[in-house]
Amino acid sequence: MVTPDLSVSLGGLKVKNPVLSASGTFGYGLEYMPFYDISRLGAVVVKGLSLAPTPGNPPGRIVETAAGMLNAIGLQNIGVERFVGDVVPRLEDVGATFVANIYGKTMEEYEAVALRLSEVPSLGAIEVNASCPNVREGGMAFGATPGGIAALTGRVRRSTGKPLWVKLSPNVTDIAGIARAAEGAGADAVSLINTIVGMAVDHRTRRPQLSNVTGGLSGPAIKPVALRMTWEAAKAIKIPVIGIGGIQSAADALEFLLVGASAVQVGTANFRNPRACVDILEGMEAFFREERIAALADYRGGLRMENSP
Amino acid sequence: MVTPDLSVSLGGLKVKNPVLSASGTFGYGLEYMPFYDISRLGAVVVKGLSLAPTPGNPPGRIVETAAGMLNAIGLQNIGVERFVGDVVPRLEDVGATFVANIYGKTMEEYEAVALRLSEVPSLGAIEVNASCPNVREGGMAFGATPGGIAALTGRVRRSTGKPLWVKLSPNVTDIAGIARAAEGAGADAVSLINTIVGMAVDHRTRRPQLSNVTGGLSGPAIKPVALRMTWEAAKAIKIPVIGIGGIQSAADALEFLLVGASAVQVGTANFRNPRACVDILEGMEAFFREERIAALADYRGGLRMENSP
Amino acid sequence: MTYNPTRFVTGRIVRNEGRGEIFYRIEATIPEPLRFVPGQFAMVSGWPGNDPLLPRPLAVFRSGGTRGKGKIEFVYKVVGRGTALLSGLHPGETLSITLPLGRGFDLEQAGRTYWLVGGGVGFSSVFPAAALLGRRRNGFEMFLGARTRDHLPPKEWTPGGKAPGRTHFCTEDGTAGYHGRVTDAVLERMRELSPEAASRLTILACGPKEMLKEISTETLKRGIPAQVALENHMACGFGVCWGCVVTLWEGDRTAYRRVCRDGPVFDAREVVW
Amino acid sequence: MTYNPTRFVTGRIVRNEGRGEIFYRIEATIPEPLRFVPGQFAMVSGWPGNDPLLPRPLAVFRSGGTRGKGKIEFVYKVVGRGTALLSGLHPGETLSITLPLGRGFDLEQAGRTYWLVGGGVGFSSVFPAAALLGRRRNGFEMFLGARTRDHLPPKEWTPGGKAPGRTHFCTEDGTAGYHGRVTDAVLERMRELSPEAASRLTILACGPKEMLKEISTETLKRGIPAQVALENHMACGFGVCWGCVVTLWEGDRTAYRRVCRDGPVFDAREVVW
Ligand SMILES: Cc1cc2nc3c(=O)[nH]c(=O)nc-3n(C[C@H](O)[C@H](O)[C@H](O)COP(=O)(O)OP(=O)(O)OC[C@H]3O[C@@H](n4cnc5c(N)ncnc54)[C@H](O)[C@@H]3O)c2cc1C
Ligand SMILES: Cc1cc2nc3c(=O)[nH]c(=O)nc-3n(C[C@H](O)[C@H](O)[C@H](O)COP(=O)(O)OP(=O)(O)OC[C@H]3O[C@@H](n4cnc5c(N)ncnc54)[C@H](O)[C@@H]3O)c2cc1C
Ligand SMILES: Cc1cc2nc3c(=O)[nH]c(=O)nc-3n(C[C@H](O)[C@H](O)[C@H](O)COP(=O)(O)O)c2cc1C
Ligand SMILES: Cc1cc2nc3c(=O)[nH]c(=O)nc-3n(C[C@H](O)[C@H](O)[C@H](O)COP(=O)(O)O)c2cc1C
Ligand code: FES
Ligand code: FES
Repeated sequence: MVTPDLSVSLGGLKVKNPVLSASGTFGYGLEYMPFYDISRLGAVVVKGLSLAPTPGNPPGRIVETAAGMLNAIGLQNIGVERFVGDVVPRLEDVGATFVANIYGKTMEEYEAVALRLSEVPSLGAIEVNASCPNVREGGMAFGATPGGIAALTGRVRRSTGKPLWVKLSPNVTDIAGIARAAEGAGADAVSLINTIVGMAVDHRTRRPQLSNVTGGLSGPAIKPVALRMTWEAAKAIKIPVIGIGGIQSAADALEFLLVGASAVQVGTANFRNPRACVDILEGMEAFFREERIAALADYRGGLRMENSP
Repeated sequence: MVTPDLSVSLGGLKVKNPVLSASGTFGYGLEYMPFYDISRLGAVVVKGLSLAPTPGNPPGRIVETAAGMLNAIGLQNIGVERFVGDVVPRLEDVGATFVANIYGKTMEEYEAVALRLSEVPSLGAIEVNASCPNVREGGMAFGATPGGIAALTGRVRRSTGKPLWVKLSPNVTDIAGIARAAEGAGADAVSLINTIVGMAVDHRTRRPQLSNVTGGLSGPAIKPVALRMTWEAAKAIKIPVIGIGGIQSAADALEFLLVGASAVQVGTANFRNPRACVDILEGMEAFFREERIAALADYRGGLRMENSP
Repeated sequence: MTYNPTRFVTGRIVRNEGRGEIFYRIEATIPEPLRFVPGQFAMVSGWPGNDPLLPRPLAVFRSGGTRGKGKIEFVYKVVGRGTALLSGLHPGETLSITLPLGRGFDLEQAGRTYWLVGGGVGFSSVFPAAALLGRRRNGFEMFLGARTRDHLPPKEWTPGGKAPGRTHFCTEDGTAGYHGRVTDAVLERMRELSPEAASRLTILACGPKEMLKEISTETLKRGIPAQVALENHMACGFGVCWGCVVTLWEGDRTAYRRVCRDGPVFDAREVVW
Repeated sequence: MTYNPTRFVTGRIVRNEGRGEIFYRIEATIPEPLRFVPGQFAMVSGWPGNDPLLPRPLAVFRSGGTRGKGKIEFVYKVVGRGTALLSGLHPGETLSITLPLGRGFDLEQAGRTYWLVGGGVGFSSVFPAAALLGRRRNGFEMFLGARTRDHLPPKEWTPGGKAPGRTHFCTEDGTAGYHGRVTDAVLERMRELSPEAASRLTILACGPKEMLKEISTETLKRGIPAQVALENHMACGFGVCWGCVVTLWEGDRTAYRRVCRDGPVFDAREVVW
């Protein structure tokens, strides 16, 4: 049988398949080369970049929870200059399609990072983290209201010609409204969800388990919420939606595509299984073959609502 | 050693210990009598009651998810009249402290149910479900904004002299603001969280797994989110906060007390372990004894924030 | 119908073995002997961690023991994660069990002949009924259906007793017994009955939904009473979550009723298919 | 330092046994033999389900095997849910293992005498170093500390080799060997050394944080180089999540560095305690 066509356009970035890595769980991509050739992925989304290198939060950064984990890394990263100077050439060498996830303390900083990255011809897209719950300045303020999202998106939009993805926070009452605001302000795609704000304490020591007190919940625990929000966003907007949250298997990824996502990002799953992304990709290909689905487009958004379930 | 004093006042209802059952997971309470004497609990919160009996949603009501479950029961219940006539006398017989969880399609219906229940002298409190995600009229519209919560709370407040608890939805951007609105409008306590809206689909049949398409996520998966929201609400208001969400063990319950809850409700845990509530109560007593804590008040809200973790 | 009140107990696994091609039998000791009605079930868990979260419903297959020490058996088929985990448990490990649950088969009607129909792993609720009827020397016949010979319950599990009813094995591929679906075997056998014999007949069935539906339709046509054991996804198993409802006729209206408490055995006439 | 590149492999459990009072040793076959540096570790999981979600870091205790067939061993102590689940796995079941990971001990310095200090289960990274030094006939002494005799590693695990260094057992309660904390034993023994001998000394340590801190302070005072193996909660183990950082000195400033990739073994002078 012919190989199914898994390619899809993600707001101006055409990728060969819809399996992407999620920012912050994939380092700068190269760390995964011992496990497989990362150029096989639709795209590699790298760790969130800021203008200057950022030290991140003090230790006490991760806690395991039921079928999930909380993190409060605080966006430790090498800064956009070193990324462009040291990392980009190596990503080019391995032939990976890559996307930069960015954040700033202020709108100006977002803008500056986007400007600098726009000079990198090989960069596939810019993903604006409008939603990091772990740093006061991680865009959470911008991400929580349609007005904030529109302002931030518009600002970055004007500073770059790269495909612009806006990554949305799940910590909101109305995800559809937020997605519409991003679309209206010029986003080429939205990605969701980022982590859900959570907390863990030790009942004996009576202390928070994270230095930052709260952190972001990720992993299988949040999948049902992520799937619902992906569905709501996909119904609300016309630009592509990239689904994220608790995806561990090809079946999980297919669920997101079914409710309307154009692609998915795989995050926490990479920690337990460093080959998670390719395993998912291969599983997806096998499923399409088995079900004789010729192209992603024939499956995507195909949720059947008549007399469910 | 003396028995620790676990009693606490929950907005006018004094309970002998802070372990309560969560609405919708405990039937009308009596179903648990084969397992233990439910009068041992701080209080039994019964299944959500509406004015008339309600059939609920069609089958396809529950799905298991990672460390959690989705439900879309649709508030099937016997209606307030049969509750007062058939159930209340039996709850009185067993000597249980009990609380009625109520909901309505309209503000008027909430009011009517509250009025009817106010005539029941043995009823300990009324808990207003301002947050059921599974019926359009389950208060979700009221629960999503401070204005909505204030209006609903004020309305029910004027119709009853019973202690009034308002149960909050986690599907909001700013839980502290919602909690303040409930407090401002006359709630005697708030309880949180209700379930988080989620979704599950079958990637093969391409159908939703719930007849209602979306459902409410509960269980250990949501505990970190519930704990964070409980903490935020407790910091924001002066009336008691009742913590709910993913509590399975005494340690879990103590965490909620530590971040400021005055009591907890145990929900989904009752399904796997019908004795969950008493197991938690006994574990809590043992912990207080071990740590030589004389009274709940000496532990509650005692989170240590200095150089965490 | 007298049976022990529902309890939540810890079982210690004595045996957990695969038998034949696809079935497992697990045996555990429990604090006290249990009396149950065939068709009643238990909610069983025991794997560590919260994933999967919920216990699994399994029909009580056998119980025994003497004062102060009970024994309980279940048979199951591995179909997903919960049953796979169950099959990985070892002797000495523990199970959490709530039992007995639900309304079992009504076997107390005087002067009836029972036909017991089990499809797939449905034999797990039908064998206990057969065992009871055998002990009582109450006439019965049993029909067991499966896709192939390998999907039939191992012969040694078939209950004996003083009056073991006649057992008809049926396979869809003809590798054992009657060649065809178990419902066809039942219908063929029914045609052999005198009207008088047919009027004494009660059918009990457990198996795939399609099978139960067909049994219900066919018995309804012929005015033969039938009791069917339904399945549904369950969270609690004892009637508090309202998650396991099916649609039933109540007079000329329909209502959602709980499989775990109002069933799992229902009068076939009540069920809205 | 040559070692095999990091791989994600499936291991099949050959043995998983409790030894002594509190330790377990698990042995698994892996697709190929592994070369590792003592102090390197693996991320190990294998229990079913998503709870616990994350793999657990365990020091590589031993590796072996011939072409086309590797063997790997870990020793561990049950302290929580993950290690409890590990201890419940049976031969024939599988493990998911990413290995080898991190920077191990630097044992390549010419003309040094090594003292290896292991506190509690810390012997798991110290024994492989002892085994390597023993094979090389490189002089070493080993100090093993525990609360009581029952908390010391079983004698039969102590590596032999051609030149097994002298081993000092220490217990806090005096039930075996030196009566006192392992750090006190190390300090006492140090006092016996000539300045010349002390100048050739390098200390490698793995154990509880308090122990490592004390070793660091005392060696720093005396100008003796020390390498300490740190622990921290980990999500990935291979440097991508930035969850496992500790604070290190870099010149006169501090920075957050990853235990899993920049360590777990650090120069004692770098660590901000
Ligand atoms: C009253 C009753 C008695 C039963 N008796 C037996 C028995 O004796 N032997 C036996 O092998 N099986 C029996 N079943 C079916 C058994 O409960 C399911 O096969 C089992 O729950 C599947 O779990 P899983 O995790 O392996 O499958 P998965 O498909 O992974 O389970 C996913 C979810 O679906 C639910 N589920 C899937 N199939 C069923 C089903 N048929 N019924 C209920 N829930 C289901 C699970 O509980 C779980 O929540 C019975 C079911 C009921 C309702
Ligand atoms: C590089 C390295 C090598 C190690 N080698 C060994 C070894 O050879 N033998 C051995 O017995 N132990 C070793 N440990 C410690 C071992 O990883 C922990 O005991 C184990 O993770 C505890 O898991 P748990 O689920 O049983 O405990 P829980 O306390 O239930 O775990 C809860 C969480 O805390 C984490 N955690 C708890 N304690 C530690 C710890 N000390 N280090 C890292 N994470 C922790 C767990 O990974 C988990 O995320 C090593 C740790 C590191 C970092
Ligand atoms: C350790 C960690 C670090 C993360 N860092 C970032 C980040 O820098 N930028 C960002 O947009 N999202 C970040 N995320 C969020 C993930 O990209 C993803 O949205 C989220 O984890 C949900 O997906 P998952 O459940 O598959 O992990 C991080 C997540 C984790 C677990
Ligand atoms: C099956 C089910 C039914 C529920 N029904 C109600 C209800 O009628 N009214 C209500 O306020 N909350 C209801 N809830 C929400 C619970 O009371 C509780 O807020 C939620 O499940 C989180 O707690 P848990 O994780 O301990 O279950 C229901 C939850 C479940 C699982
Ligand atoms: S399973 Fe909970 S009511 Fe039936
Ligand atoms: S554990 Fe992920 S970076 Fe160290």
